[in-house]
Amino acid sequence: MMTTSWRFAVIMMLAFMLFHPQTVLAQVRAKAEVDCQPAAEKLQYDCIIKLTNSRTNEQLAGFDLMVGADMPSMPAMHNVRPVKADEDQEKGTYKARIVLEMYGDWALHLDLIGPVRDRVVKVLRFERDRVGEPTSAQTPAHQRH
Amino acid sequence: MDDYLIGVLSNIGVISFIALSAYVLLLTGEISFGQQAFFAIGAYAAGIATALWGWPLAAAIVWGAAIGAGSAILVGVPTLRLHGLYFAIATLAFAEMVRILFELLRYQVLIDGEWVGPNGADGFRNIRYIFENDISSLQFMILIYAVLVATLSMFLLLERSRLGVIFRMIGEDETLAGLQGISVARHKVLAAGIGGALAGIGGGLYAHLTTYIEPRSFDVMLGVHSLAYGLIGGLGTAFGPLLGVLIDIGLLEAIRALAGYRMIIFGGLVAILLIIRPRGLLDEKLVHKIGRMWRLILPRGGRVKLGPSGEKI
Amino acid sequence: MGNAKVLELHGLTKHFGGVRAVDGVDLTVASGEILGLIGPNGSGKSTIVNLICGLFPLTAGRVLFGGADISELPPHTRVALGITRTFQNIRLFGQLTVWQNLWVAQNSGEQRKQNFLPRWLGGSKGARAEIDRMLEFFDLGHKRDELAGNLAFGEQRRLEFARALAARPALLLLDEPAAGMNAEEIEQLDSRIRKMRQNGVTVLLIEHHMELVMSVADRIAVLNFGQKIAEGTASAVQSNPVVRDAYLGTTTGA
Amino acid sequence: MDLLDLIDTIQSIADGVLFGTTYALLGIGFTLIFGVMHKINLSFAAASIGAAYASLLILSAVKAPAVVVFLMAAAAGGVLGGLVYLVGFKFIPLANPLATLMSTVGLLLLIDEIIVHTTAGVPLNYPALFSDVIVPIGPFNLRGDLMFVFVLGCVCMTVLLLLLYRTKLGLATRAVSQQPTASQLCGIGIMRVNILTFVITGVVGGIAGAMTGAAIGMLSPLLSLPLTVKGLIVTVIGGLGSIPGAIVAGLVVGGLENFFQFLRGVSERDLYIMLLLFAFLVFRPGGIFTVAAGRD
Repeated sequence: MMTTSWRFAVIMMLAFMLFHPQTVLAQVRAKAEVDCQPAAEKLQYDCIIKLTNSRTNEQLAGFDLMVGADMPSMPAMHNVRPVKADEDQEKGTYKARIVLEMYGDWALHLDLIGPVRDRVVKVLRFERDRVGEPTSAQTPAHQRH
Repeated sequence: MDDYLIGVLSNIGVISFIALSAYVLLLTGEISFGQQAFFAIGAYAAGIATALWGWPLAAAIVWGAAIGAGSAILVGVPTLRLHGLYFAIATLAFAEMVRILFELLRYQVLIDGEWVGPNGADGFRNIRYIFENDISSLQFMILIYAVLVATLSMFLLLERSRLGVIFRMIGEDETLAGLQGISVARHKVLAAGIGGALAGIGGGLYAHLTTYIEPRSFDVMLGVHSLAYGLIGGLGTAFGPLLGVLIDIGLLEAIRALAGYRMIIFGGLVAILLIIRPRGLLDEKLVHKIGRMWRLILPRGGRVKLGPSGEKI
Repeated sequence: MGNAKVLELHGLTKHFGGVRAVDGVDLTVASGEILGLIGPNGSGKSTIVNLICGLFPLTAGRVLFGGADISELPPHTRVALGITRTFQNIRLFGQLTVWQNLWVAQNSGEQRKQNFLPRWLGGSKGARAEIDRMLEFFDLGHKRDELAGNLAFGEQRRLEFARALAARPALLLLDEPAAGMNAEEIEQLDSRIRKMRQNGVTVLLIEHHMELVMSVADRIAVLNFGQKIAEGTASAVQSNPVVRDAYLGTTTGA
Repeated sequence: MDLLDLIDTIQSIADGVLFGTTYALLGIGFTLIFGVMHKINLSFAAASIGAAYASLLILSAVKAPAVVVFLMAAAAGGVLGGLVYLVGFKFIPLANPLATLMSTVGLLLLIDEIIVHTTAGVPLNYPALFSDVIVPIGPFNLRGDLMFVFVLGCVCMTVLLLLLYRTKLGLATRAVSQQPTASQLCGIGIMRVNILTFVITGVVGGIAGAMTGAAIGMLSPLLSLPLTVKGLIVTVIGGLGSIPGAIVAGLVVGGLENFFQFLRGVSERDLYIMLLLFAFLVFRPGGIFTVAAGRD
């Protein structure tokens, strides 16, 4: 009895995997340059985002862009409210003010939600008075000379 | 539904898996500081499957779960001979090894003119399945919860089954369980395997949720949190760890003012709860009480009639 | 099996560091017999029980069960073969219900062969009926859904007894079952042990309570300092001067 | 491998061994508490780093020479050790061996978070002593700051060993670790011995934290997890409860760590150390000096 139900389950699973519809949309692949500066308030940052199409290198204007953030060191545990980025005068440039929960490395989620959906992830280190490259995952126990 | 809410709920759903995975081992009385390793293994395996090999999501998640379970069993066989403290440290060592290995793992393939795949400490970007298949974040959240509900109902069944009772027996008194004819070693390895599979499922979903994973996400902190969820929420039922996740992510999210102090609150909460309720909020006694009240309201039919007494016992 | 030997101990020896807890004990228990094992405190009785059920590895000697050497087997396999036990200080799974305590103890070789699904999901009809009979026999029917940790002392003793029978043992090791019991409870215990024997269970009884041992045991073996100093019927043991020496007037002790 | 490589290898091992005294001190801290209570205090390394931070804080308030910072770290460590006992052990049911494991993890998080909050997560410079001194011995150069750390570590260990084996307090500590009930009957207050042990280990930890800061030249809350892991490794490899084991294992782990870093680079270094720990746990859980194998 067990063997039949097992076999049935395995066959169903395989069938599902093989015949599951998989549509790959030909679409825009975005690339982003992000430049953030500390704003007046603590833990607030003004970010300027330049979006380009990674294939054609043309600026991507007129997109709906949401900026969210997650902390790689504590995955899925910080929920920063995503903010809508406003399009700037310059073509393909967007501005957003993000509010973080603590200093440290954050993975910014740049979500294109329309007309095409995509996500670009940028990891940056946010400090009290500057934003820079993320720290390396390594913490050297002591520096060599 | 608002993007923010979808994000929070998706995160809660994903983290629930690793909380459940730590909970299985807690049932057998073992503390593992290493469940994040299987979460990572699941995340990388599933991410590689969809992004590099073009597998469908369902297959990738099952694959991630299988790899997670397999590696958990492989590690469980030598380490589960150790007890308590030694086991906890061994899992910690294993998880750190896995994390460092992922920092060294480079496996990239040129897809559509872009290099995709794990790139050492820089992480694994562009796990773009949900975008390529036009799955909205709401749909993905529903998917996460569908898997979670399915897993949870399996789990609740397991808890009522002989296997669940055996896990609890082993957790309470390992020697005594052996003297009831139960192979403690085999059942512990089984529990480790179930835990590995659960963490693998969660990892696979997490990889596709964020589209970006990196090794340092899977450090000891994540493992400590997943353990604490069970200890806060309670070890009486599988709803316990879920309650723990809800308290940590959900409640703190609701009280935004506390966000900056979350770890302080969290650490304090663990310490206090261990004093006043050593087996968590929903511990066995409370669950038993609730179960009894439930049965008073809804009497269960079909009890086996008592056989004529005085027969052979 | 008639008068076949259920259990044979050959030169059973266990040293803890320099302490010779059990030192070359030979003992046989025949099928259907109730063998009493007595001796002053620290004479190695409990160690013998622990060695028979496989909790410690032997220093030397062999344990044969039904003629087969089981000295190297782990405890859980010995249960499947038909050896179960109770404890001097009660050990129950306090966070499981009474019913669950009995359910998961059904681990004899036969019981393992039930169909997978019914066995793992709530017990087959036969298995559940067996538990219910057991609860009835030990007067625990009304407590079946109670957590074992919430039971009164006497009920816990009875539950432990029931659990030891749940795996349909051929040999039951009772480690001071009467400890902490009053006269009435001891009388019940006496009759339950006898009834079990009628049902074909062989019993190795370790007890301090001499009245119980003298009344229920077919034969009695006496231990002192890890060695067997006497063996025989109740009256023969009682009149043995070596035994009297060992006990030195503590024959009614507890 | 030519001669230069060999010299470089030996040089890096020597540097590692010198720094290894920090690990040895951390290992001693874990082991002492394990010896008395048969529990692991996972917040120990975090408290050590916390003590080093506290000493910086005191130093910034009171102008004092840099050497004093070590004394302050030791004092702060002692206070923190006592606090850890009160919060993480005193009221926790000790019968459940895993409860204190979690409560000390909670404390670890707490201490880390307090550091992050007070410093905004920015690493702080720590006064390094003798960092400009380099002692050439043959083809090798011994770094002054590491030498200082090494000497300080050795002094600390010697004092500790004398304290444990030559004083009445040490006797009481060892009595409690071996026979808690009997020693209580002999009039030794377990509570008092426990608190004292925590304070002493706290002092050791504070010095270890300050030594880490001095050797690296900076302090960061990111240090506490790796140091916890290293301390555990040293404790397990040395044999839980064995002080000589912790010392030997600390030096060995320090040397091996730098050896692997030299051979395979910083990213792979810890992999081999973890592998070593894992191998020890699986094949020889009692460690180098088996004291209490399989306990707990």
